[in-house]
Parts: sequence; structure tokens; C-alpha cells
Amino acid sequence: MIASFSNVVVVYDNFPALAGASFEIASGEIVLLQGPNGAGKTTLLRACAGLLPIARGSAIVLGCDLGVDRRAVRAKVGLLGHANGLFPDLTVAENISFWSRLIGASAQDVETAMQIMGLSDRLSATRVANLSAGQRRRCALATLIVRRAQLWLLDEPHAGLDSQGRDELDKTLRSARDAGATVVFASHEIDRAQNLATRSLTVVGGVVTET
Amino acid sequence: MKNSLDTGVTKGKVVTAVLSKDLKIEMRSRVVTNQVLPFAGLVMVMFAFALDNDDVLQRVAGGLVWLATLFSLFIIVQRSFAIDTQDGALDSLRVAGIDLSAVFFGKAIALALKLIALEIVLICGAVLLYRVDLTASGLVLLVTCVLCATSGLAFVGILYGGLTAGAKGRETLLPLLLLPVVAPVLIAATRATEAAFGSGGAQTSEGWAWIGLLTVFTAVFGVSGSLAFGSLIDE
Amino acid sequence: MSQVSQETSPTGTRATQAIGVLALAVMAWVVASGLLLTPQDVVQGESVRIMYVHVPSAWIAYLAFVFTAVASAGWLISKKHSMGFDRFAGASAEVGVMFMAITLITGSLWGRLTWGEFWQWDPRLTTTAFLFVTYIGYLAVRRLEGSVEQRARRSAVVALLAVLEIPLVHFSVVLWRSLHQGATVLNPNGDVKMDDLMLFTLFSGVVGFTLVFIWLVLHRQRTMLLVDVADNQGLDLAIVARRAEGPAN
Amino acid sequence: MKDAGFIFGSYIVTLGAILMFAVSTLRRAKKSAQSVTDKDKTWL
Repeated sequence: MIASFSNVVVVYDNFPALAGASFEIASGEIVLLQGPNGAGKTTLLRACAGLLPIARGSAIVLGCDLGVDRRAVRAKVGLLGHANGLFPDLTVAENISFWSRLIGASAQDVETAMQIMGLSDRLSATRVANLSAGQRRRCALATLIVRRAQLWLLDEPHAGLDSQGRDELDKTLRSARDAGATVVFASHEIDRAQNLATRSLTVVGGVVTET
Repeated sequence: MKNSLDTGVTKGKVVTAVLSKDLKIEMRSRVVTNQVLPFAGLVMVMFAFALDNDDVLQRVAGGLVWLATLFSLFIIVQRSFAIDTQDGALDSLRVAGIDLSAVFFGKAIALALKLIALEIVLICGAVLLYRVDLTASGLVLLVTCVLCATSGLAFVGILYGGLTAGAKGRETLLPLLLLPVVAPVLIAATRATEAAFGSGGAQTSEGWAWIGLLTVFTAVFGVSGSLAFGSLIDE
Repeated sequence: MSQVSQETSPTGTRATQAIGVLALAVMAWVVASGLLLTPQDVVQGESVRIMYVHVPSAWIAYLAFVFTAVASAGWLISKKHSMGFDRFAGASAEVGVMFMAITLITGSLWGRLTWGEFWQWDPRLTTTAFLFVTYIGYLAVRRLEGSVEQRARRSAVVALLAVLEIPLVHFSVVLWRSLHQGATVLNPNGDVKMDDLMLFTLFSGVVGFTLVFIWLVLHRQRTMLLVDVADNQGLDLAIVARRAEGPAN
Repeated sequence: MKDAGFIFGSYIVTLGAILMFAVSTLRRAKKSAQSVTDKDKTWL
């Protein structure tokens, strides 16, 4: 099991964003999280990444018990939230190579990641501040590819991408899965997402149900 | 910590990566040179208006340099964490599972370099504006003082800046937490600078006792910062 | 305070009631003796009477901050990270800040009478003022948003940093004064010639204030637990409400 | 008594502050305790 949540409550700003979520995710799955805004999808992804304390219940991700030490899981997961986690004043190449230096990836890895995400030479020398929303998203995904996470947690990865970019993204996620990663992503683009996903979960009112 | 071993990245590499990232962003955005520096210069000029007496100004020049530096410290620290929080990069840093004490040193060194650049301009300004005479032995004392005091300020600045990063009301909380802590630096650096300037007939030799205090301060907060920073910025 | 029985105060017990009664009795004696029974001082005259509340307040404030530091270290070191340590640290700091405010106010009133000025840049006064601001900052950190555990971790670290900071501030202020102006400041305690009754009253003051401190910290710390429990119950209701947003459960 | 204002003032400040702290603590305790059962009151 990659992730196994049992009756997990996560409190955020005095509000139980997750109110007893139970689900399991097996290795190699591409799991779609669907549900209305404010249902708890973002909280679920952040909790999986070990960023939020588990108030009640038990959560085990990649063999780490989040109730005991939620920091241990962090190096093994890649999280792409609503924010891209980029530095707008740096160029695309500088952003990606910053993250690669932090985790010891090679220049070759950076090159490959940029190619996969279609970040051409011209784009890679552009400051992130001058990119379109979709281009920024691609840059952020490239940093995740460089990190070679075992579990990808993506919050609305399709948002802001054009249809070509979405195809590229789907291809990237599939090849990441083929390379041994597990993907969990939230999306409103139900048709496209269901095509991509091997399984989908519905999150409503802080509770997770199988769809 | 163990994670940086897992990936084979040494602490030094993380420090330089964070340091060069912060400096590169400053080179691009020019916040320190275009905004903080004029602000600090203005503070010095305003003091000249308020005190309106050449003798007094000459006497307090050292203190004014350090007071202007302190005010600038708050702004630069806020800015230093704003670049990490504006697009959620701080979250990514947390998730990356890297050694946060290395992030502490990287950010502190970057902050110290920005502060030193600022102080050089301020001190030159004080020498010109307030008509201070500087001897060779005074210059040696001054350089030592700037190095010790600035590294101490950088350590506490990043430590408490990390604590307040992303918190509500950080603009007011940061000075409230920082001001009492940096009081020893203000006192010691001011006295040492006055000794270097020879203000009020102070001897250069009087300044070296204060350098000792600054060194202790820097060591204390360098060590405690590298230990505590991780648990302060962590969610 | 002590008349508050179990029915009226949820945080009271036999023990706190006993401490409360004792504290009231000792405080009544201190006030009576300090204002009426003790003689004037040869040098300071009547103003020496302020000493019986000023010196014990200062003592309690410092004691409270030591407690905060010890409890914070306890939280960090203990494997279970028991929240009792955190509540103790917070309660003690709150009481300490109050007593430090009392110390500063009564001290400046006394200073006005003995020195003719409300404030002197004497090392001890200056350090005390910095200590006061530092712990106001500590209480502000406790109020930052976040989970209970986060609050405990942050504030424990800040409390221990304050312990490092205080000797540095004190030493630098001492050095500052000693190099720049002779020790001309009158020591408010130094020139008081104390007879037995004065000594006994001061000693009772320390005992009485310590009892008050214990009573306040116990009640405050229990109140914090009640607030946490009530919040947790609010969470139960919120979880039910939250789940009701979803499809039929 | 000479300087009575200062002396009484410092006693009033001291006792008043302590009393106010005590009363506000008890009030807060009472408010929060309404829904808390004795089981959670570890000191009983």
C-alpha cells in the first residue's frame, strides 16, 4: 500500500477540513480526486505530503506513520499545490536547477525534465514572472520530474494548460507511473481526468468515497 | 537531515544553492539597492534635520549608522521570506525534505552580504555627512565590528523571520520579537563604531571589548539558529 | 479568591482553596504591616513601604520566567510532548508578565520618590524592561494561528531563545553603563537599614506573592486545559456538521 | 503620611492587577467549563 488513511481528521484554521477520511491507494495507481470546491481535496493532498498534522485517525504514507513523524515522508513525495513553488525573478532553467541542486539531480536530469515538459531553449531563459499561467505550470511540473518522487500529489495540474499542454501532462503522468511512481491528482476536468485515472475517489464534506 | 544524506547532497551544497538563489533574486529585483538603501539614507538625513547640530551629529554618527541598519534589517528580513512565500516555494522547501539548518545558513549569509553592502554605504555617508575622521587603526576596528555585528544580526534576523514567515500580523510581530534581541548588537556595535570614529574623544582600543561581546552574540545565535530554525518554520 | 468553592470555580480544588486562604492571610498581613506597622527608613522615609510590594513582584516575575523556561525545555525533551508542560509554560509567562508590569510601575513610583525621577538607565531597570518586552513577544507567538502542537513547539523554542537573550542583554547594558558613566545610580535597596520587623514583612511579602503566584498559575493552567477540551468538543460538532455536507452517510 | 499617593498607589496597582487577573481567569474557566465533564478535569 502506498497510502492508507483510516478515519483521518485534519484541522485547518479550527475547521475540520478532513472529517474522517478513509481510503487506500495501491502502488502504480493514478488516482483522481473529484469533488466540489472546499470539499477537502487540497487538504487531503497536503496531509499526504506530511505538511498538516493529523488530528485524529491514522495515516500511513510510503511506510511512514504521519501520526508519529509526518516529516519523514516529505523527501519521498512531490507536491504541486495551487501555488507553483517557483521564484518569479529567476528564469525557468534557474528555477529547475535550484531544486535539482537541493536534491542532487544531474544536469542531464534537468535537461530531460525540461524536454518532457516542452520547455524550449527560448522559454528556459525567460523569467518565470514573464510566463503565461500554463507555462508556469509546466515549469513547476518539471521540478517535480527532476525530484523523482515516489508519490506525486497534484492539485489541479490541468488548470491553466492549453489542450496540447494537457496532453503532454497526461503523457508525463503516465510515463511517471510506468517508471514506478504513484499519482494522486485533483481535477475538475472530469472527462479528461477519468480517461487518465485508473481509479477515482470522490471527496465531499471532508469524507472520501469510492466512485 | 538524514534525507540530505539519502540524496547524497552535502550540507555545503544546499547552503550555496540557497545563498546563490537569494542573491540572484536580489540582483534581478534590486529591492535592497533601489528601496532599502534610499530608505536608510533618508533615515540618516532625517536625523540630521532632527538633531540640527554638527557637534551632536559627529558625536552620535556611529549610533545613527546602526539604528538605520536595524530599521533596514526588518525590511530586508521580510523581503527575504517574501520571495519564498509569494508562490509557495517555502512549502516546496519543506516537502523537499532537505536539511533546514542548511537553508538557515544559506539565507543568513545572503542577508549578511546585503546588510554589509548597505552598511558600507551608510558608513561612507556618515563619514561625509557628519564629518567623521577615520584613522587606520580605527578602520581595522570598524571592519571587524561590521563583520561581527552583521553576522549576528543576520542570524537572529533569519531565525525570527522564519518564525513569523507567513503568519498573520508578521509586519508588527517581527520587530516586537527582534528589537529586544538585537539590543546588545545595537549597543556594542555603536560603541565600537564610536571608538573607531573617535567620537567624543573615545580611544580606538576601547572598542575591542565590544567586539568580544559581538562575537559571543554571533556564536550563540548561529548555533541556536541552526538548531531551532527547522522547528520554527515547519508547519 | 479563596472563597470560591468547587461549585463556583471549575478549576478549584481543596488544595488551591487552602493555598488561596493562606495567600489572602499573608497578603493581608503584608499590607497591614507594610503600610502601618513597619517604621520609616532613616534615609528613604515613608517611601520604603513600596519595597514590600515591589521587591516580591520582581522576584515572582523572574521566578515565573524561570518556570516558563523549565516547562518549555520539559516539553521539548519529553518523548510524549505532554501538553501539560506547554500550558504550564504559558500560564507562568502570563502571570510573569503581569508581575513584571507591577514591578516596573511600582519601581518607577519608588524611583520618583528616592531619585526624583521615574526612570533611570540603570542596568537592572533596563534589563527588566527588555525582559518585559521579550515576554510580551512570547505571548504574541503563543497566539499565532496553528495547531496546538505547533503552538507548543514554537513557543517552547522562543522561550528558550529568551533565556539565551537575557544574559546577553544584561551583560551588554552593564558594560554600556560602566564604560560611559560611573555607577552613580542609587541602588534602591542598598541604603535601607532594615530592622527585624521590616525584614520579616519583606520576607512575608515574598512568601505571600509566591502563594499568589502558585494559585494563579494553577488556575490559569487549568483554565487553558478547559479551553482546549471545549475546543476539542467544538471539533466533534464541527466534524458532524462537516460530514453532513456530503452525501447521505 | 508623606507621599501617601505614591505609596498607596503602588499597593493599589499591585493588588488590583492580581485581583483582575484572578477574576478574569475564573470567569474564563467558568465559561469554558460549561460543556466539560469532570472526567476531563484531571486535577479532581
